[in-house]
Amino acid sequence: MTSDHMVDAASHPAQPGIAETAEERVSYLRAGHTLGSWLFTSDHKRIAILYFISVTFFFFVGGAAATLMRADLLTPQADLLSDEGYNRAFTLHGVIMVWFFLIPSIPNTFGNFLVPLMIGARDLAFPRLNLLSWYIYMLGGLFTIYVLIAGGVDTGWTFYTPLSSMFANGNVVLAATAVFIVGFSSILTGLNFIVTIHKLRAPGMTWGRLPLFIWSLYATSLILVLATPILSVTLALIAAERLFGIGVFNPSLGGDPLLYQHLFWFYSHPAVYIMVLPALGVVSELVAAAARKPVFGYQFVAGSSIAIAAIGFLVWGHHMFVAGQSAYASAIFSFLSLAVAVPSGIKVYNWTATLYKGQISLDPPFLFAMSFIGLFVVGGLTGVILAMLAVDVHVHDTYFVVAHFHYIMVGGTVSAYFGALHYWWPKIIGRRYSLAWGRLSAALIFLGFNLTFFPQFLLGYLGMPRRYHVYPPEFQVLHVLSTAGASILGVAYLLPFTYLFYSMRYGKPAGANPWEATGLEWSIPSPPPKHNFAERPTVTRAPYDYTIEYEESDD
Amino acid sequence: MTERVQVHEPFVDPAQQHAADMLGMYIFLASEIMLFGGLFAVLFVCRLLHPQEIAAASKELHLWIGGINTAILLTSSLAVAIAVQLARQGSRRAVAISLAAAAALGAGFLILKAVEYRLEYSDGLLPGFSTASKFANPATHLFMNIYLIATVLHAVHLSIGILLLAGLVWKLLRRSLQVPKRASVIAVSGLYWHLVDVIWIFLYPALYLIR
Amino acid sequence: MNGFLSLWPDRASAYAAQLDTLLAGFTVVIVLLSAPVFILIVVFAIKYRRGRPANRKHPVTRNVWLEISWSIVPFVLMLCFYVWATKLFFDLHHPPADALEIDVVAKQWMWKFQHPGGQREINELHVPIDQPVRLTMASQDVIHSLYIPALRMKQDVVPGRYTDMWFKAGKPGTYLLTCAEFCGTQHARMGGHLIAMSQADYARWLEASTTDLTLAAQGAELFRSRGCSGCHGPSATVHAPNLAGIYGKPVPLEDGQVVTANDQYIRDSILLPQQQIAAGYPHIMPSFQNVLGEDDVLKLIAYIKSLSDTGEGSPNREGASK
Amino acid sequence: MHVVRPLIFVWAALMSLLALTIAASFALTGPLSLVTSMGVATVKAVLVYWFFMHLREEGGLIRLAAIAGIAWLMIFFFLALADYATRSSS
Repeated sequence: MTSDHMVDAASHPAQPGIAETAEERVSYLRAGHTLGSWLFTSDHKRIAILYFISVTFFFFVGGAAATLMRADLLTPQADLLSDEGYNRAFTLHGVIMVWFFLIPSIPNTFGNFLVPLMIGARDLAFPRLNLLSWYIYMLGGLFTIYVLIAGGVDTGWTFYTPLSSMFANGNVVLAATAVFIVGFSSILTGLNFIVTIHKLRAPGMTWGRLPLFIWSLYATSLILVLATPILSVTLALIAAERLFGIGVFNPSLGGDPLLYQHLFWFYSHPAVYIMVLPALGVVSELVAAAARKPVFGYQFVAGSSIAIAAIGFLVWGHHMFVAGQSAYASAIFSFLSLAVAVPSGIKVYNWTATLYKGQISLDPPFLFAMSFIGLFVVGGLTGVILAMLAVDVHVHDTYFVVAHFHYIMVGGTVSAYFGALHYWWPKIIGRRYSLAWGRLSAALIFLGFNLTFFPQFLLGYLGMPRRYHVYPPEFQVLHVLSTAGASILGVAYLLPFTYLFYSMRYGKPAGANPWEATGLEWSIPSPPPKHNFAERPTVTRAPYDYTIEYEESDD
Repeated sequence: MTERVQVHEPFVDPAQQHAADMLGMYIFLASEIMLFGGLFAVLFVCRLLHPQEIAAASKELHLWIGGINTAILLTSSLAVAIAVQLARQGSRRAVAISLAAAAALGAGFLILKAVEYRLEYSDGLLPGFSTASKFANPATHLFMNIYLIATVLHAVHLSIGILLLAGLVWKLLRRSLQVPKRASVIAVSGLYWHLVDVIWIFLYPALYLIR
Repeated sequence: MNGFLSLWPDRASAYAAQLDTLLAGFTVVIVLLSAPVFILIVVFAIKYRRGRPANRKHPVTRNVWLEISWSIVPFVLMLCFYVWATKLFFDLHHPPADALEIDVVAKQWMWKFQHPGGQREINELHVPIDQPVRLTMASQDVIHSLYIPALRMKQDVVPGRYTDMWFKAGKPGTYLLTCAEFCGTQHARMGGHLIAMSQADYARWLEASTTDLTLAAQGAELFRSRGCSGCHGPSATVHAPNLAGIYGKPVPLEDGQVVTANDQYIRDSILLPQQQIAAGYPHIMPSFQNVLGEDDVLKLIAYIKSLSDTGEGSPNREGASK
Repeated sequence: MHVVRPLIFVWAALMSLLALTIAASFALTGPLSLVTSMGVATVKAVLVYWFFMHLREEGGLIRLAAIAGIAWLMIFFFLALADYATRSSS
């Protein structure tokens, strides 16, 4: 394709958009504009865009299920959804949000886009494997959509046995297949990242100079590779149990239902860190750029990512304190769960210290980062409450838990996702968006989120079990507050997609480094050229090498 | 038919590419270990819950067929290891022969395994398939189910390995794979074969030798 | 309860008050730990706002001792609460010996309760106050979880085994009782009430809902009608263990292990008789898996318990001695 | 042949270990049997990894990747065992 040809095809001349820039003309976005050039690309940047589109789609599908649930919860009776309908709504909400949005969200979009750019590589180590991983993801996605159309599944995203293996009447096997398939996409992505980070760093890009986002993705990839296969085999056993009655999880055939929970949480607890570690990495990047200062205690922040990934494997039993697990095992798991709070705490305190004597900007990405820190602190500390044995006995499986993990995953990961989107959007697309609208949506998301989920802590302590759509009337006020918050949140999540989309044509060209940030990705044009770097970069400086103004001082 | 050492897009030199391929394969193998590890965990927990019944069921398995199969796989691994060494020296025909031998041994394993399933079927050991089951006890059924799942999953992996080796032999014979330039491809594929062997090394005692 | 808006759940026991104290104490600690973050972020964002003149001299970019101290100090603080919470948790797992024993059977989607006197109720549990109550719980189908928020307690009810839970209600009243583990279509409707009554009221309630037979006597009835007595009875010709006095005693097994004849062992012997066979007996006992429900098995256990004269278990069960 | 000979020694060792583990299965029962058979299997796996799978000639990173899977699996086994071994039967 010649670039002249692309100008004609890519934009309609009648629109008064800002004309295509020289950078755009040679960028990866214009390197081929047929559908095939996108669907068969092995360019990590284009695969990132493919993921971005598909992940966003599933975010809104999962969000639609949540909307139905929150609407149904307005009243203590079941007036919008039937029992079955509600059960299917929360199961699909969980399955889609966990495996089709949260797990791939930051790694597969921003990770794919940024890993090679940040370490100075041409692409990921195995570009075709990367594309294959997207196709596997889409195949799993198609299965999920089919499950949705075929009537859904009603086991909860946790697929607990023997409910899922013997009693549930939804499409359990199909749903398990969908998750099984998407697991391989995770494994391949993790593998690709690990090899890339080890083997394709530019000369001079030592481990001590890696951006913290890369450190966190590295930790995430370790979990992806080592935990996901356990989920795969567990889901295969569920399917075999349901289809052939093999009995592994069926007590009347000599099996043990708790064994399922051990296997499931051995994957699914580390999976929580798959969801939140990339977000922690994003926030480290954003905080440094916001303060124009090196991240306080780089080594501790980098090391804590690895520590979280490692300790995260040792704590799964805290999901089973009341499940009939031995009390001694529970005591061990409770202790280890407290230990995992230490590296998380290090990150939060270090970010706060980074802001000290910084040049703090309140542009949209940084607002998202700061709201992340606040929400993550609340989510993390309520997690410590849940790790306390006797307290968990009361609040386990209540709205307290629901609120806790939404603070981590929605308040945390989704805020970081939007933060990353607002931070790297000018790099990805090459255009600036409206900062005022960005600030507004950051504020709305923060407000809507807290209004939605803070009342749920109270509901949980009051004794409102999760997965209930019929509840005692004294809980209604808090539920109404929560639904009101959810409606704000819903609008606030849609908002960025409007002005970001608008900026694609009408935004001002961003320039190579609109935030004046450090990092290799900002050293190349926006949007990046197809080949990333004109020549292989050599790194000679520490990360976050912002010039600190020693002289500007009068008071 | 001169071929350059192929360096794929993101790599700058063949050494880097070889290192990345090796690392990638080892990481993939780690995930395979975790996949089978889940099954081993299930097996050990069931054994812990029902030690007597599972030992009794294990005694019914054909220990000697399993033993011969173990020997076959170990020998096939030797053939693959030799093939890698020969590939580094560049003897194309010898590499093809030893890889073909390994693949043939793998096929032999599968045939013997099929014979074994057939015997177990007629013994009434295979639950769900046999008409008259030999076992009254659910725990022994459970063990046979796990046995079936683990060995079938292993056989699937082995079949993939056989296809992989056969593909390499084909390419070697057609000279579309050159040694020693691309010996790395054979080394990396060999890793997968050895892992399938290692998994069997653990499956054999874990299934057949429970006493 | 039943107010327009409640912000703190009912407390039906002294344990609930203890737990609330623990939580309140811990909340104070986490507020102390997190307040600096919230306050400092806001203060820094204002004070060091970009473009605003401020003293930005000598910013630090690392301080290992500071970092170590803010890792260790919160952890040590939390450890104190860990010890406290774990102690409470272990108390929950050690029921007093004199507890009133009530059997619970969960099934999709109801709770069935069996009192030692043979009284049975569904979705309502009447208990006396100031007396420890121990629930032995079984599930007929999937995993359920008995949750009584006013007691701050829940325990999953797992098919294939018994789990238990004990409490001592301190305040008469009607409290919510729900299922907390998702168990299928009508999960949200699987609830009822815990009715804590004064001991005199409880005695009156037992009187009013009295049945002909105690739980153990109902078990004895089953023991005959299901043919157990044919083998295990005194006049049996078949070589089967005599069950009198066996409860709570060690049983040597075929494989040389010795197990205690507790509720779980007796249950498994009835439903999965081919496992854990007592030494010296032939493998002839059929499984009652598809014949007896969990509630029936609990009755049989009550009966077998009543045959034991060692005083093991609660005195309430003893009243049913044959 | 000099590169092949050590491989054949390794193969012979593997075969003897196979014979050993089969023999042990006739002599030992219970936990002792489990420990022995898994111990022998581990030795065999180490031989395969070290000689056949080139760990002998690879650097620390590859060796780390090779043991990662097993190490993580051990975490699962030990912590799950913490539950199963201490579960009270009632």
